[in-house]
Amino acid sequence: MKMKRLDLIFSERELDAIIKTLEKANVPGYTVMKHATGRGPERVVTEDMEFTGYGSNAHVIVFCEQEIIDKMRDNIRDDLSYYGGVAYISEATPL
Amino acid sequence: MKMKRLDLIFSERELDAIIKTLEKANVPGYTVMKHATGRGPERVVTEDMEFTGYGSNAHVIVFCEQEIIDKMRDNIRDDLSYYGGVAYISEATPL
Amino acid sequence: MKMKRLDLIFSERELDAIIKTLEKANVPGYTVMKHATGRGPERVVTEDMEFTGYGSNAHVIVFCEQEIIDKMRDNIRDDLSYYGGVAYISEATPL
Amino acid sequence: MEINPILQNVLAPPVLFFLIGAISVLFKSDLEIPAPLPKLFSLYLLLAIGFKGGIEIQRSGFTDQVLPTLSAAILMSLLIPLIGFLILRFKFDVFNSAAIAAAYGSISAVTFISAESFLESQKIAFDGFMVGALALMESPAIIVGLLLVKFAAPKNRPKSRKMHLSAILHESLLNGSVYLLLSSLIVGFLTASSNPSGIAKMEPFTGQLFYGAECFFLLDMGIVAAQRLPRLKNAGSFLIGFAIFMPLFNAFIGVFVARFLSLGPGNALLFVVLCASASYLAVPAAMRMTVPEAKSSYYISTTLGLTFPFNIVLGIPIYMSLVNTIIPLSPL
Amino acid sequence: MEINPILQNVLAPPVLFFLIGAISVLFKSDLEIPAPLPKLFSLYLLLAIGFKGGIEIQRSGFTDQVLPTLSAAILMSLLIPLIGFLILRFKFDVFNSAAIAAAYGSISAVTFISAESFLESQKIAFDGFMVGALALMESPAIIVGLLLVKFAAPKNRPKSRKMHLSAILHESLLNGSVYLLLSSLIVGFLTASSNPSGIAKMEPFTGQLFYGAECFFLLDMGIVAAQRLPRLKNAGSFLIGFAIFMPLFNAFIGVFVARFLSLGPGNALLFVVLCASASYLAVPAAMRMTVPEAKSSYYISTTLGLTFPFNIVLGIPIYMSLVNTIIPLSPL
Amino acid sequence: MEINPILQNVLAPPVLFFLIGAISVLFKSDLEIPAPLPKLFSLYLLLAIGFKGGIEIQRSGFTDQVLPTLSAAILMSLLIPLIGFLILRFKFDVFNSAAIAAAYGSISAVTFISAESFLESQKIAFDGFMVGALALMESPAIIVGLLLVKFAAPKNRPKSRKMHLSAILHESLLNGSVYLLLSSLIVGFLTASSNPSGIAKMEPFTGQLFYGAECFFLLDMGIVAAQRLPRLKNAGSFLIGFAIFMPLFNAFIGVFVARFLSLGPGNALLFVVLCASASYLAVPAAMRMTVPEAKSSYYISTTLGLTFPFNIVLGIPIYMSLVNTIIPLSPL
Ligand SMILES: Nc1ncnc2c1ncn2[C@@H]1O[C@H](COP(=O)(O)O)[C@@H](O)[C@H]1O
Ligand SMILES: Nc1ncnc2c1ncn2[C@@H]1O[C@H](COP(=O)(O)O)[C@@H](O)[C@H]1O
Ligand SMILES: Nc1ncnc2c1ncn2[C@@H]1O[C@H](COP(=O)(O)O)[C@@H](O)[C@H]1O
Ligand code: NA
Ligand code: NA
Ligand code: NA
Repeated sequence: MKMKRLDLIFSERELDAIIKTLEKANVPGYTVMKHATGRGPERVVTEDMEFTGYGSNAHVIVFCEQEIIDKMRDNIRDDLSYYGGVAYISEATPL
Repeated sequence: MKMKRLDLIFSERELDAIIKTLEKANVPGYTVMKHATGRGPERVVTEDMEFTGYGSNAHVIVFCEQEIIDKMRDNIRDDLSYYGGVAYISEATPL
Repeated sequence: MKMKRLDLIFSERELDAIIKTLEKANVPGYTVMKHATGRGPERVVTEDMEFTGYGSNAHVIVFCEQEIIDKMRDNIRDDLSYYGGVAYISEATPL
Repeated sequence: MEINPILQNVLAPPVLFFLIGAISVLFKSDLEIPAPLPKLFSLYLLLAIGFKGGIEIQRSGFTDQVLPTLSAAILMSLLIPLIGFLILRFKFDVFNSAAIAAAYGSISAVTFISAESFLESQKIAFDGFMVGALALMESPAIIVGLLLVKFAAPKNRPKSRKMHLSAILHESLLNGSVYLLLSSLIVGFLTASSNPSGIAKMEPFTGQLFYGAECFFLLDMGIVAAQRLPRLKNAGSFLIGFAIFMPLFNAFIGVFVARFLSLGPGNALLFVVLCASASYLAVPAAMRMTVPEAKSSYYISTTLGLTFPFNIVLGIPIYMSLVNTIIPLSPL
Repeated sequence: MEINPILQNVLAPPVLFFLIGAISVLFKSDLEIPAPLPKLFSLYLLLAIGFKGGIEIQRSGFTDQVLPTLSAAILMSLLIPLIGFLILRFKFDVFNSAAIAAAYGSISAVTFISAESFLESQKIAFDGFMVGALALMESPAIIVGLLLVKFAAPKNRPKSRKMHLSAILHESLLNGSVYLLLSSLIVGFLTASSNPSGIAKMEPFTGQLFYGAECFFLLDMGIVAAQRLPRLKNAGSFLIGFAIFMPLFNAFIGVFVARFLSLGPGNALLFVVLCASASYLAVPAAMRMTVPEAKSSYYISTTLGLTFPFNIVLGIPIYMSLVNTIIPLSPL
Repeated sequence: MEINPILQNVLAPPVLFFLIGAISVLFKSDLEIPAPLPKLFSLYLLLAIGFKGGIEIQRSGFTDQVLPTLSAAILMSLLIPLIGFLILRFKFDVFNSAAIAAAYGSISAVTFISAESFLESQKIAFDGFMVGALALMESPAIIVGLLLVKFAAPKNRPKSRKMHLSAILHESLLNGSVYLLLSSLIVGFLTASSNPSGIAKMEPFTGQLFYGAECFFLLDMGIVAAQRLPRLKNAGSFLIGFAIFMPLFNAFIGVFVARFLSLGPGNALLFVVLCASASYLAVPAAMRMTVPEAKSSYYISTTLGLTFPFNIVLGIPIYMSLVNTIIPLSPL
């Protein structure tokens, strides 16, 4: 079975919105890793942000079929272009 | 050199069992990230689970050769189908 | 657009050096996840290392173009062969 | 039943902080106590309550009441899951019924702590050995739950692995929270008997800090409980009713047992609260491991989302009224 | 202005620990307080200061000074961002100007706490209701900042989404830190009025522990501030000047308002410190959400990297001198 | 040597909690204190012990004993790694020998704290300046270790990078734990000399809470040590023997030095414990950085898995007997 892996990295504060988008597209599941830091074209996110009002990043992994990704592409792009963050797709084969 | 990347996501409580399986198959190494949350076909795992008796998820990454994956495929599938979780393989080239 | 995904896993204590290497190669961004544990050919890194002077691992993800990877390959290999750790490249398509 | 004790209970800091946490979820505030901070308070409370209980037991010695009370506590934690199982079987399969029943047979340490705080604010005495009952009631219900699955489940559980008795015992007796509570009790006991100066040095940590730490933890529990509540909708009205009815029913049995044991009002309340409370620490851990067929949201959402808040806010003063009504009656 | 009070302030444990943290970054020590430990102390300090403030308010009752002072506090947090905005517009676009101005109109709870510690060490009295001012000054500046964007920004913000008033109010009033402070204040008030025995039981946690926890948190704040400082270089000298000048300017207005309100020296200092401090909790959270066009490093690096250390180390004693100079003058 | 003091030591809460932690691993309980909670307690203990030590030093002033004792402490931390190196070279290469030797020349703050608790429970006096010895003994051993590598290692270390002296000094003197201990000592000193009211306000945090926090941390150390123990098997019997013999040997030298310095029994015990304990904070950090050829499991597993528990449980009372036997003898 051909499957895709979608990696999303963005600010923790947008997590609820992104998960809503995932759920609306009926993803079979997702995994969230919080407390990620990093740098993007717009911002540096460091660990000390966690206690300020700013928060750090979340890394979300979704294994799903291409068509589900197609369904949610626009919504996710929209969120990420507004608030920052990255989204990449790669191939993944179930074990 | 052609290498594979194996991503395993499952409940932290099964970590010892999975690592035993990895070691038995002689993986060259593995990386564990705990405190992952998420949703799968069976369960929602949230951060508050960490202090209840339920625990959160672990994300294990293994870079290894295909034949090692073949060796442990059945054991891992067995564990994951019993307790839940996902396992995906993708291509990876050493830097 | 063809993009690469670079996964680096190494001891947290080398994080500053690695990030300096990334910045020098002008990566468009990177993501850091700390508190990873694991085993490699040389060392076992467990959670209790976090409070000892030894520290745990960092997992760094970089999405960038092949030529940037080529620029920093030698520096990263150098750091990782001295202190331990792994680096793998895979394909990634922007969403 | 007067309304006064309920209001008085609600206006105590721990309950107020619990409500604050719950309301923050209602109002969608981004107040958050990130992991593993709740674990810190959870470990601390278990350690402190065990330590203090151990000291009290050493000080009061094994009075006549100790053995009968502890035996009755264990009996209750064996009996309640059986009753719960029979009720739940009307609606659920063997796996879910056993898992939920085990949760209600076991106990919640934080509910117990809240009851102690309630008694202290009402200046009603209670004994340290009741912590022993707390420690002893966590495990037996797990064993009953697993035995129910073993004997009542269809012979060839498709997903099942062999359930070794040793694994069952290990899960139930060596669960982190059970272990920490029991061993802190032993440390308290040993300290009191051989090293009394150690008690005074521990007092600021295990004693003075306790109430505040309890408040902080209940703030988090309020958040957790309120996040769980909406998920109960999927559980259906039967289970929602069960999550309120079962504690009341258990309390009712408990108060008569307490009367039979001639417990004073303080110990009686604690006994009743142990019967009425449900586990979200040891039992989920054990059930997930051994009965993966059961839906975890059933046993976690009911205990955390409904039974726990009900007990903290309304249950404890209700049980106190019950104790005050039933216990003074002429002996059975 | 004598040098003595500054030195005395610097030699107090909280400020010393702040400096230790900052110096550790300078010397590239690997001293680190990993997340989420700073969050623990941040939550604790908000809870404790709110709780104690609530008790004080209940005890002293609503004196004549309370209402005027709280009103003036809110007014100041509406006025300061307007002034700041006008100044910042010389160099920055509407988005950045509004976001930075909002930060300076809002407050820093830890600066307030440090001022309280300073007053205590100087044995100068102050009133609990000033915590009310702290709680009330966090949100209005956010609303002003967002309204400034709404009205002054080019009509078609390319990246913008519609800014609903409800979302603005939600961000400003239900931010985790605002919510915890305000609700702990209410818990303190209710406890003092209906359950006074609860106060003594909370005291070791919210009272005795406070000073030490403040020191520990300031150790971390020193690390954070010193890590931020170098990033200010990119901000340019205008913003660096602003980060020192604006608190002084706000303090100057504040001290005259305090005199007009006939506040005693203790309350006056706290009032001035609220005016002079800038937010790094509620405001960044709100601005990131609603004004993503603003560069976060501007409003975070200035408040955390420069204004906060300035206030903690030099500002508070300077403001005290200011209060001692201006307040005793013949009435306005 | 009587058995009594050992039993008395084992029955103190900190040691009991250490054993509880270790036993939980033995029984495979899932008790766990997740990161970064241990770091919180580790930072707290360093801060508190430094702060209290600084106060004591200011209070007692620099007596005649201070300078000779501190000098002897530094000497010991230079001498011990040399001896250790010579012994270890029988079995290990230069890299491993130097790294392990450095660990044993350095100290363990928690072992020191445990010795203080032991003295307090035995009502034996000791001086605050011994914390100065603790702070000063952490770094020199690292420098010796690195110099040993520099001069004894084959000229062309294949994996090596140039070892700059500045990097060595930085690693040894600005390691987070060394830095926090030393700077807290300075804060304590400054507070005591210029701001004595600050001491009383810190006391609940740094003083009263200390014993309980020590117990909690030792609970975790018990878990960590017991997890390390099985890995020692790979280390071989030579290293296992070394991990027990070396502390005893160092204690033996230490007690004669203490006698030569005319230290009282309390200070003498602390001095001996500093000699006998081995580092798992500063040294592993430095060795990993500068001697990557050394196998970290050797120097971490021995110090944490064997030497630390040995010292905590058996070592301290044994050293006390040693002190009581050797010190009262007629002067050297
Ligand atoms: N090229 C990249 N590779 C990996 N992570 C990235 C990259 N660009 C951005 N990120 C992550 O996305 C977050 C948000 O980026 P930004 O778009 O600057 O707001 C950063 O903090 C990084 O964690
Ligand atoms: N399609 C998926 N993509 C990413 N993570 C998943 C997916 N399905 C399940 N998971 C992860 O695996 C965990 C266990 O899933 P479950 O099989 O429901 O027990 C979830 O909590 C998720 O973290
Ligand atoms: N084959 C592998 N797959 C995944 N992670 C690895 C692998 N080898 C090493 N690592 C990670 O890299 C870290 C350092 O490895 P080492 O080279 O032994 O120092 C380990 O602790 C693991 O987290
Ligand atoms: Na029960
Ligand atoms: Na302000
Ligand atoms: Na030593």
